[in-house]
Amino acid sequence: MFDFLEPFFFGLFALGIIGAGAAVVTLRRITAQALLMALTFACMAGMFLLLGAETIALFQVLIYVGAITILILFGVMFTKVDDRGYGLFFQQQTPWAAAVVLVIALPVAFLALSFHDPITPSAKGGDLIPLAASLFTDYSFPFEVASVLLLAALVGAIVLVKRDDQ
Amino acid sequence: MIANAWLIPGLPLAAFLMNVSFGRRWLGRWTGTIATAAVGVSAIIAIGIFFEVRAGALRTVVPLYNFMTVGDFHIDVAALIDPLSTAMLLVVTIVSFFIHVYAIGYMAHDRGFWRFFSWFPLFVFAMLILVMADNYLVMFVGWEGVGLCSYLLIGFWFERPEPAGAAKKAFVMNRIGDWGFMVGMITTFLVFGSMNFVDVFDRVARNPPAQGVLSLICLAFFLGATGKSAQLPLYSWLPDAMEGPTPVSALIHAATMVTAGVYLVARSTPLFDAAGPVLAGVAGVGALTAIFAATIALVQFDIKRVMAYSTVSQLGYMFLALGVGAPIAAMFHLITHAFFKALLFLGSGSVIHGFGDVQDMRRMGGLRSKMPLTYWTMVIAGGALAALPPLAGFWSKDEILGSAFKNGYPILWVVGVFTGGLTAFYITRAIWLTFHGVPRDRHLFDHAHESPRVMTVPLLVLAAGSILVGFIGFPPDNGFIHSFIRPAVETGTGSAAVEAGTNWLEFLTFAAISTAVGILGILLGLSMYSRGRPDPAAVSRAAGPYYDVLVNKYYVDELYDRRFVDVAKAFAGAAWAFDIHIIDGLVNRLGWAIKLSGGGLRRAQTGIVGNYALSIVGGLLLILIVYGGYATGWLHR
Amino acid sequence: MPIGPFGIDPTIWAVLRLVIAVGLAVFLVLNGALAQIFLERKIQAVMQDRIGPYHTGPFGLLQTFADAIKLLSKEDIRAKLTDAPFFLAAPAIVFSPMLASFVVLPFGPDFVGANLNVGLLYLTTLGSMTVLGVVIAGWASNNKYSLMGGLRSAGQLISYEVPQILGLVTVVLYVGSLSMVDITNSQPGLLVNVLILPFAFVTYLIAALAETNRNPFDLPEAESELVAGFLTEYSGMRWAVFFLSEYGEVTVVSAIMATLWFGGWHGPGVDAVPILGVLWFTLKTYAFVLLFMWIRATLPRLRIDQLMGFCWKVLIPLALLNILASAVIILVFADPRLPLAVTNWLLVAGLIIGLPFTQRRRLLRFRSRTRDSVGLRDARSGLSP
Amino acid sequence: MTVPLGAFIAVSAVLFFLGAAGVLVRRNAVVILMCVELMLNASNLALVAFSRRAGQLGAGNPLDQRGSVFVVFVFVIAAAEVAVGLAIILAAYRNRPTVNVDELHQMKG
Repeated sequence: MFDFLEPFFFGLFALGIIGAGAAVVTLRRITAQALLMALTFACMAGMFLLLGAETIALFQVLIYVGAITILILFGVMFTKVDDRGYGLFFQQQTPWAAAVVLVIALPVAFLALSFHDPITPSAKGGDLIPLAASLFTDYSFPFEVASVLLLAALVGAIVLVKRDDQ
Repeated sequence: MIANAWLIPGLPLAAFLMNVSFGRRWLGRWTGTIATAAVGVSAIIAIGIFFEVRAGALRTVVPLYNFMTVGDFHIDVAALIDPLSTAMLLVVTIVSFFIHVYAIGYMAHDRGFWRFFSWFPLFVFAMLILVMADNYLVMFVGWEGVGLCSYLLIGFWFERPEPAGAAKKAFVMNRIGDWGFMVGMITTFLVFGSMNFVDVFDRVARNPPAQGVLSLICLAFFLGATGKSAQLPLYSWLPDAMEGPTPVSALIHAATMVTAGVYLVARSTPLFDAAGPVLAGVAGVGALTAIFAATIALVQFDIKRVMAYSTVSQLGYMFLALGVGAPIAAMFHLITHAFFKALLFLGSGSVIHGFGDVQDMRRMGGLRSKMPLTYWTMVIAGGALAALPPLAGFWSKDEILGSAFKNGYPILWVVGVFTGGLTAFYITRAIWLTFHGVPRDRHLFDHAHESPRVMTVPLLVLAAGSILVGFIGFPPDNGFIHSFIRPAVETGTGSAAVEAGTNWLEFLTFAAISTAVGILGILLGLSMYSRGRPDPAAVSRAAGPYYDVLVNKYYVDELYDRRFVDVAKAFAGAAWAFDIHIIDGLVNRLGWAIKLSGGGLRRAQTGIVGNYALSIVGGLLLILIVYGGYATGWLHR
Repeated sequence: MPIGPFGIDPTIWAVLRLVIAVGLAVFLVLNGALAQIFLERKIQAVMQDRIGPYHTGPFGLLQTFADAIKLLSKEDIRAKLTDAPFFLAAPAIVFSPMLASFVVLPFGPDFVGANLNVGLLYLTTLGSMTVLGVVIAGWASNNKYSLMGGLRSAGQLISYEVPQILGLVTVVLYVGSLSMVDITNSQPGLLVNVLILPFAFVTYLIAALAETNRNPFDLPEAESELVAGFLTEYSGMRWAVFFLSEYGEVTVVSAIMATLWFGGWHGPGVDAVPILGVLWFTLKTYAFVLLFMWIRATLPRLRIDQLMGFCWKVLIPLALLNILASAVIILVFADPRLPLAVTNWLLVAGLIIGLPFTQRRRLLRFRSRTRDSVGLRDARSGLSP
Repeated sequence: MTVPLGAFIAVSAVLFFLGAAGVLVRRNAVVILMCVELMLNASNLALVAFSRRAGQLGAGNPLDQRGSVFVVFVFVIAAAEVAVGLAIILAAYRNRPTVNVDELHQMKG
């Protein structure tokens, strides 16, 4: 009797994702854009919940909302962005870009809608155990590589931002 | 023990790696100890292997690893352990060990100590590879290795111009020989489809190829041998090589490396036997070199150069033996020569070391009282060189001469005997000028001193060797060495099948003749330099132009300079012009074209990120189009 | 019909427990906040040898109610140049995750809003979301001090999330589950986790202090230097919401500590009377709340570079070391409890013994850099913790 | 009724191309970074959806979590990318006080 919930939430999240995403692309107030991006991420987490991937959803919130958005806000606050209306707030290439993107996007979306297989949430017990299992057995080497990548990013970021005079 | 024969070259290699990596910073003085210890252990293993071979392990192939595999062409790096290689192993490892010990004392005050003791074990390693190789390619690797080490060590004091030049000279001349070796090697492979000694010799025995081909191969190999063993016409690098430190001269340019050519020919005995006429050439070249070098040695005043020329002439004896088909005698002389010539060099090195690094005998004299140990060991070595019975050189040289006569080369026999006389003369002269008479340089004489024990002990050991080693060839033609090596060089057809059993009568006649000539030479030398009857100066004046020719070493270097070096220089100039005008011209044109096109293309680099991103997305679009085309299938047609 | 706990139909019980949980949450947050404010005042008074509020009500019990009413009835002020939507949104962004995190706290046997099998991850996630609110508040206030507070808190909270999570990871490794209920059930007796994993506890405690902006890590709202940081422009109910969520955060982290390291609702008589579990749980939680107050009354505030340096140079490396050691031990030993305890206690000892040395080196370095007495005075003040 | 797979994929596609358009169109470096994040997220959604589907198909193996694993890696990439990207932006901003990528064209040929 609750099976109307899933499509309902799906619609809600889809609306949030697309609306907020479009706003991020088009808006001019950068803090608003950051916040809306956070909203997009949150709705994306909802999508993951719908797909029965609650661990992924929580990671999504933890990393994107909790960390990446903050970092971006950091960037926003450090780089004082003056919304002075440059003559072209968009690139000159906007029409081209729009055309190309549309030409790609429409067929892809059309193609995507042609998958009719239903999504049924995964088995009981959630995706934590399976995820951990496959992450630490089959994908342990990529896992290590990812850790190395993170370390490199850490060091690189520090080196880039570090001022030389101190 | 044979199973881990790979340890023999392995240990010196390890020592080399260790010293060259950590020598400069940390090891310092320890490098000498490390290298010496490594070589010593190798020597012990070699002795163990010797006993096993003597117990009857006539031909063992110890595979190390697969060096290269091209199609069905395999080069396995394997150690071929047979009497021949075992004998060489013993000589190389033992003599090297003592020279290492000696060098610790000799190089003690040198800044490049660690460098020296990095190259030294490296040389030993290369030499052992050369000796233990079971095919020509690996042998060639060792061959080049020893060449390289010889270059490095001759030019050890590269700050001074002479050693650098001598090193270059040695290297270039060796290159000529190496070219010969390569030609021989490649031809061998083309003819026999293998480079493995065993296979090649089997094929030769079963169905020998055309005489001409064999002669070509043998000539090529002999060219290589002349290069490495300083025979005519490629000998002139060896005297210059004396610019290097004395232990280097002793080890590389007297005892081991220069015998590599002898070893190569002895190793290829079946080939050379099959190619008859070449052997005669080998013998001729050997005899010629022997007398040629001996005559030059008569008039040299640099003590080390005398030794160098005597080395050349002794090597000539060995080739003479090989040529007359007595490889066993050649190996025998190789072994004995390794001992007493190393001793001579170390002795002269000890003199130089104790006499303030002066090499000119005209400034020496009367040193006997100052350095008795050196003196007596030198006397022993000189006796061995002059083939006085019962010292080592006596047995081996007489065997060479005897087999030369018996195998039908009486002229060469005469030459050899005469050369023996010359040898006796110049060694007497050298020892007398050095140790007897009145000191001609008071100042240096007063500061002269006997060398430290670390240097004299090797002298004593080698002196004992020079006395005793000869008896491995006793009784003549039937001694231990013969029965030991014969299986390795036995080919049935070849003249190496010298008849076993001693013919005392003819032996004694030959021995008497050559010894008489030798003693004559000695007496002449004594009378000339002790009594001054006839006075050397007078003799030289009387000899006039001949004396000059000898002093100037037959003007060979000048000849080479004019004949070859200038030609090479001219050719190099032409090549340089070609490089400058044609090749560089082309390159410049190319660069110019690229510059032009780049200038056009750089318009695309707008520096605006968006454009780059757009181009990326455009690429995605293209991919999608192609993919869709294949998916829908209208791109197939 | 099937019988669930307390003889109630499971479907109804499923709904009921949610209601109970939310009720408890709201109860804890609101009354808890009031109680905490009262306690804080009183305890600080005692520690500072004062009396504290005593006029309104017995022992001044009603003082906080009076303050709450005052706050509620205050005029809602918003400065002109503030960024309206964010200014208004910030308190909600801070408050709602805190409230949501009460859903998975195991108040007692079967007194759990939702027993997620990723409960701990859920709590961490919600904890990380409050940062957003603080930063937004700091930015939207359009005020130098607020912005500084926001940035500070952003840096501080993001940095201290790392040791916080690392501290949890050790426990998760040991227990083998992310579900709060499983973790509680894993320590029924007296052998609670803190005896086995004290260092993880210390790590988490320090990190939690920083996460909840409590002393000595309360830089984002440092009254003396930043005029209360991101709270500067807030007043009235919004300010109250911020403080509610702060106290709520404190309660949440205290509850997490009580659950993970001190056996949650386990205690005498729980098996007989399950409802007792709630009591035990609340007692343990409030023990930590009191601990926080004690720390606040005791320790002065750190400097920002000391804060960051301590997190990145001391806390995180040690926590990583701890995780590595624990993982290896758990992998190797069939019964890892004793070796785990040994290594953890050793680490704790190392931390306690090592800190003074590092501080001394700092002092010496500083002396060598600055000769004048001013530098030395700064050095001493820099040495305060 | 349940939501078909296609719907998720369509949403992810739309978000992806929204992000792409943003990257192409905007001139503020920080905004471009945000749009890149959006694109990464869209790919996440597609990955999770397909992995869920594969989990159904994958021989009835509910442990089949490939897509999700890759999502984890995408998280890692995203975090690293944002950190380094912002660091670069700040470094550039320190030299020339602008985050407008069109004004940062010193390297143009």
